[in-house]
Amino acid sequence: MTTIEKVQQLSMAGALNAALADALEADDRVLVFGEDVGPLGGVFRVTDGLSERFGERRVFDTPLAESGIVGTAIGMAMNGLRPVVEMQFDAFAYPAFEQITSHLAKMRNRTQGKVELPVVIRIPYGGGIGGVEHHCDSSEAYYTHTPGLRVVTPGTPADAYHLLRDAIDSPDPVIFLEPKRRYWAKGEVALDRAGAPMDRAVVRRTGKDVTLIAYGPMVTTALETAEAAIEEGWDVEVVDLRSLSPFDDETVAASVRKTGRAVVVHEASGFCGYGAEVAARLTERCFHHLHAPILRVTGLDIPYPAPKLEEHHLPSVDRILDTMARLQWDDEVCGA
Amino acid sequence: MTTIEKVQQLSMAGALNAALADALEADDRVLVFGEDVGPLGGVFRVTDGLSERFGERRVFDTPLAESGIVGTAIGMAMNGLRPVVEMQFDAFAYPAFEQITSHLAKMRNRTQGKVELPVVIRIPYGGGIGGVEHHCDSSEAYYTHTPGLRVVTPGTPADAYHLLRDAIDSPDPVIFLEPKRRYWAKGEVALDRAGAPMDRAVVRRTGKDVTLIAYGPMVTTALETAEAAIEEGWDVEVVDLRSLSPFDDETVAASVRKTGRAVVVHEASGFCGYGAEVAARLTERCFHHLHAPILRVTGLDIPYPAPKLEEHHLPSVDRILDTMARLQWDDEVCGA
Amino acid sequence: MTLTSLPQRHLLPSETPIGLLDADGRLIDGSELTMPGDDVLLDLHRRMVIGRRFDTQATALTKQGRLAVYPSSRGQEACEVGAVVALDAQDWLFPTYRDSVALVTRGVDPVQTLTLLQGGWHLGYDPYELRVAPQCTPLATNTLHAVGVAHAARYKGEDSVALVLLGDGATSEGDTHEALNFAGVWQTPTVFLVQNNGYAISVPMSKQNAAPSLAHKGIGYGIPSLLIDGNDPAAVYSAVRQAVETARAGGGPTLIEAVTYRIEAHTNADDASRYRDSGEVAAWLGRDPLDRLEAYLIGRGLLDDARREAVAAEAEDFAASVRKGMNADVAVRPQSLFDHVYAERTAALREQAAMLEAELAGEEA
Amino acid sequence: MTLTSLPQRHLLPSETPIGLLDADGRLIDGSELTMPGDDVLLDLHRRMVIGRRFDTQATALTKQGRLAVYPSSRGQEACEVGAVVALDAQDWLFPTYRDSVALVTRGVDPVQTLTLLQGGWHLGYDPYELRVAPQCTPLATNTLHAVGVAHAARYKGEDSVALVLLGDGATSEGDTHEALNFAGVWQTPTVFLVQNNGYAISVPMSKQNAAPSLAHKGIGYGIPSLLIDGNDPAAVYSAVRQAVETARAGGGPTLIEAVTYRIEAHTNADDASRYRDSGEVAAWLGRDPLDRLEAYLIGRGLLDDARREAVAAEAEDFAASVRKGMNADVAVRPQSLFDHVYAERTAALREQAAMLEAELAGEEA
Ligand SMILES: Cc1ncc(C[n+]2csc(CCOP(=O)(O)OP(=O)(O)O)c2C)c(N)n1
Ligand SMILES: Cc1ncc(C[n+]2csc(CCOP(=O)(O)OP(=O)(O)O)c2C)c(N)n1
Ligand SMILES: [Mg+2]
Ligand SMILES: [Mg+2]
Repeated sequence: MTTIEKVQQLSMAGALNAALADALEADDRVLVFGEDVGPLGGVFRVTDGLSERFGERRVFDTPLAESGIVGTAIGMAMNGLRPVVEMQFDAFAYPAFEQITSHLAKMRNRTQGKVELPVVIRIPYGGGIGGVEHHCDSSEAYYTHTPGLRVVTPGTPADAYHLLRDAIDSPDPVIFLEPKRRYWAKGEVALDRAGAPMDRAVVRRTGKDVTLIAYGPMVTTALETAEAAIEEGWDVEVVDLRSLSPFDDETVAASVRKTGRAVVVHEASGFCGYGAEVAARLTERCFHHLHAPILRVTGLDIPYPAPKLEEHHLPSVDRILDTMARLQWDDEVCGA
Repeated sequence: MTTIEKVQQLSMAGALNAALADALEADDRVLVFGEDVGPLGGVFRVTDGLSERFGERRVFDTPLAESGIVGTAIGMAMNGLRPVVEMQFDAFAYPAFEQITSHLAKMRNRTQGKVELPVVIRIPYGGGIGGVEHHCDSSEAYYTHTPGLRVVTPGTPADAYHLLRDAIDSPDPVIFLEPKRRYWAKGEVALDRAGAPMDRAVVRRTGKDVTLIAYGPMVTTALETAEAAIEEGWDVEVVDLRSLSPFDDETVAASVRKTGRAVVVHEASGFCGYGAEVAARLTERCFHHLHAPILRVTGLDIPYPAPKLEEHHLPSVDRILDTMARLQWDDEVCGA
Repeated sequence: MTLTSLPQRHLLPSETPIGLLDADGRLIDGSELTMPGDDVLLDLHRRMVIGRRFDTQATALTKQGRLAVYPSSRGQEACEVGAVVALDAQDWLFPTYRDSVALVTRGVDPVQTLTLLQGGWHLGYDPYELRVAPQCTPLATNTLHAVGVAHAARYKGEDSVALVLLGDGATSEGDTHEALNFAGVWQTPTVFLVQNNGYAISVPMSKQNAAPSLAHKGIGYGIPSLLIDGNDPAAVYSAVRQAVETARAGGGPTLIEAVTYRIEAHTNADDASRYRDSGEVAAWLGRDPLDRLEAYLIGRGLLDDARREAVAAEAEDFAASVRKGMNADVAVRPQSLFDHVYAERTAALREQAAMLEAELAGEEA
Repeated sequence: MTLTSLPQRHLLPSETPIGLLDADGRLIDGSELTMPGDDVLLDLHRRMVIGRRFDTQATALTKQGRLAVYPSSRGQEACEVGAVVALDAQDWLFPTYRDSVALVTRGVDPVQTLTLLQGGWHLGYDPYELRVAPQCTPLATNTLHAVGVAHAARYKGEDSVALVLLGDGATSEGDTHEALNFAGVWQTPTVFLVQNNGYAISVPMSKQNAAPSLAHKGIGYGIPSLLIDGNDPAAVYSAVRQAVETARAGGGPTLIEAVTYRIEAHTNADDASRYRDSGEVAAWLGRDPLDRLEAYLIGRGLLDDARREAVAAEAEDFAASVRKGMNADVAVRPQSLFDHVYAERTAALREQAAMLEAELAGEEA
């Protein structure tokens, strides 16, 4: 249990900052680097004050090259360090795709476990902030489809702290996706190491009629939807996945078997998006408990739109409710 | 209908070569370039003889840089040409990921249709040839999740010819995935422009009990499975998707509604693989026709293994049959 | 053996930036660069005044919430204007997000220029109309597009040249390397103009590159390079013009590094005080590109008060038209989301369009 | 102004490759490079003989189907051996797929070296044992790893240096650029050795790069560079040794281009007659690195028939042990597929492992 002093009201950015600071403090193999993460403190201020506090030897700006950042992080990890690197925005991680896919993800496997790469790649992702093109991608499916990577994403400030500490401690490489539209939302954060393990989903709200599966930026939206659904007479259970890869079948399938209905929500485009996997695997595992097909509420199958149009692209409470309404509430139920 | 001279016995590599030659002949805006595609004729000989026949102005070797190849192809297409470029092996397309994802896929959208990019990226993909690491990836899901790209893959020599001609003629950028283990298999090819449109799936074998959905290298495996299934008493319908993006819901859903059971097969790892989308969307559309959940037979959730172990990774006839056996043939059927 | 006798000499830049006008607007003797004609200098002046006014107007629009964000090029007008004026109509311009002033100098409608930053769509103008590629955000990626466009021009027998703008930070990206290499091997008519404005957001050159200069990269690709004073509009014009003419004549690419300075923060959302001294900014304000051109033109008797006022008035009118255009509400059409993903809407997009249509109808109802 | 007086002079390579021994094994007067001691030369000779024998043995194994594929480094032994002998035990070697001879020279077990090409697993040796990174196939990607390892060494206060091998073709990749840049800015103890063997599969240098030499890239990163005769084992040893010592002493990275030639096709699967003349190969056979070292050593009286025979016999024994090791059947363990994806098997992997287990049990039954 946490001592009272260790519990603080923090924004998600603040919680991430605290996690980095505590990790840097705890282990001098931890280095933090990337574009503008030094004196500026990152464009989202997640690394604010760290280079001043820990010195530019441990927290530093790199030349502007994402493949270079990830590639050198791989080398440093090979040689015993624990790099935590930042990609400035989601789409700017793409130049590092080869290093991530062919090396970071595979090194342990190639070397039969001889070389492990405890690298964390922090990527602010998603939209909803009025960002211009290339600043709002949700790229999780590219990483979750790549065996060897862990992919996690916090939905709350508390999880931001815990998951980032866990990610830094992980012997596996972790793609750490930060929902940038939630950077400024505050919550209570216990600055300790208690809490759910990194690879477990958490039920954020219990309910009996339908399971709403969300992660990252959509956790808040899902909880809002659950409140709004009361009026429709639906008791919604909200599951926050936290770990996108590996997937916590146990927790999520248990919820879906209980409710018999599920909707999965994410910002990324639907086609071959992460929700497809969630729907497919839960259907495999819970088929005879389902009253209706598992439905998805996702971004449209379009490139992320310009600021003035993004509201039409992103899953909203209304769109999720509309989708829930299609879960065949009145049908003759069978197979349950 | 085709004239008799136009029908030839060709390997898939030969059919692709014929398609390139005919496209180069038909339109001098078509250029073919990449690593070793000139005098060598490509490491798989798909461009054999083309630089000699059409000159090194039209068919040429580039410096060794995949982002450079795709990036300059984008520029050439902006300026009115129709580049057909080769990535030497699947994993070696990753350095071009940013150009593909942030530019090739999005240019039409960004420019409200003013700039279109009729670029074809040919990528030999998949395993089964005893290739060492990085030579056997199945990377289709990275591309199919990216709106703005068309992704097609032939399962037969005839389709190789037709789909490549169509891809080159397409006003949209096309990721053209070539199943390298099928390069040498021969078939009858009509060197004309008749046949199914590029974005339609084709039923390769009709059956009434279960729909087996495959593409690229797995089409042959699926047809073999269908033959083997006769012994089990299952009449298997085989659908060859051909176009992975967009997906032909109409053809595939019709088959699944008819059979009430479906298995989707691919070489890529299952987690967040293409099959997840197929299963999820067909379940959404055909839920009440399904006797069992749609199952997937895919590569394991591991990095592509070394040659001596690949047989355990790849979907085999036996593994597909085992999976079909789990389609609840004896259960009380409901919801159909 | 002297440096100039070496076969590689022409590929190396000078040790220090060369120019035509010093910081006080005095003619530099014996420059390797050719002084542009008076008409060109007056044209540069007029466009720089308009460009700067446009830039301050855009910054003001961010304060009023009319623009989501604006990356100012204040202090870089010699590059923004000099380079563009050196192009001919058939040439191509490949700008970055920072180069809005280059766009309006090229003649792109200012309101269309700002569409991206206003948030109505990713691009407001037709790239083919004036041969201006979309302003590029993913750094360095457009260097390759410029090489491709230039290569296609030669393939088609056209004599157009592609000029690509990039920043000091962007030179670190792999794509810059690949583009220079393709251009060198293929001898494409491409001009690379690096605006070295001292910073990549907060990161100074010392953390970005250890070469004697960025222009020293040229020799690694067999590309002749020039290191010039990027706050000297005459020098920028002259260097780019020379490179464009060389390229047009079949002489291949040139790499130009123009040393300049970003007076404002990276964008209006950035706080430059976190990483640099105001003293540094002040020093660079003393090397203002517009002041120096004015000093020279006045000294030469080419610019008098009347002309200055006329130009200022024109710039004010321009700013007013920008304000007017930007104050008009942007009509966004939700259905347009589905129109340009592919040449034709796919079945799935038609479904999604119908869903959105129904939602919007429901909201209205 | 003379070239040598320029501050940038030390960053530029010579105009033509420098060496210590000419093609006939005669000492070159006044070379900038330092001649290694006799013991080193004899060691180089012995290892080159063994290396070459290993290489022919590996090629022979492809014909017997014992290796899936083998990229020969025949003709490049001066680089493969000279560079590795120049390293100390605490240094790191980052090889490519072509550098199997470098591995065995470093002391990696030859059978473990060939595991990758035999198809049993992606890697057969422990990279930490002799500080040899996995042989890298995705071109140029390991240049960055070498910079990272070197940077970490300095961070930890170790004096080890990382040597990375790459080919002429690999220099075109963006990663090479990023690695050189990071190394230059961070001043990491990294030595980049480009084996310019004339081809990237079928693509000759003329289609790859337009620079006076690949070593001319160094100056663009502030990295001193050397252009050397890559068929001169003394020169390769000396240049790499000097670069390693500089790096160890805190003097930062060096870029070395060694001009050599790939005598065999790209791999046994390639047909080089499609893209080059046999005359070209013949000419390079006349510049054989081993012949030239032997000629020199014999001339100096350091190598006599007895020693030659002893070395040849040692090489034969080595080849015999390779044959023996490779003829043993590789035991592959299907369950190992699931062991090294993550530190621990995930639930999904446990399910898949059980499925495979059941399948294999079914087959046996
Ligand atoms: C590939 C990529 N990585 C990161 C960014 C985020 N970013 C935008 S501007 C910028 C700095 C660019 O500096 P420079 O090239 O010097 O151009 P300047 O802004 O100074 O004009 C960064 C890091 C980006 N746009 N693209
Ligand atoms: C990123 C990447 N692209 C393409 C390839 C395929 N490929 C393997 S070796 C090779 C040629 C490499 O030439 P070079 O760098 O000169 O090395 P060499 O083989 O001559 O030793 C190519 C294109 C690859 N391995 N990695
Ligand atoms: Mg800059
Ligand atoms: Mg080579």
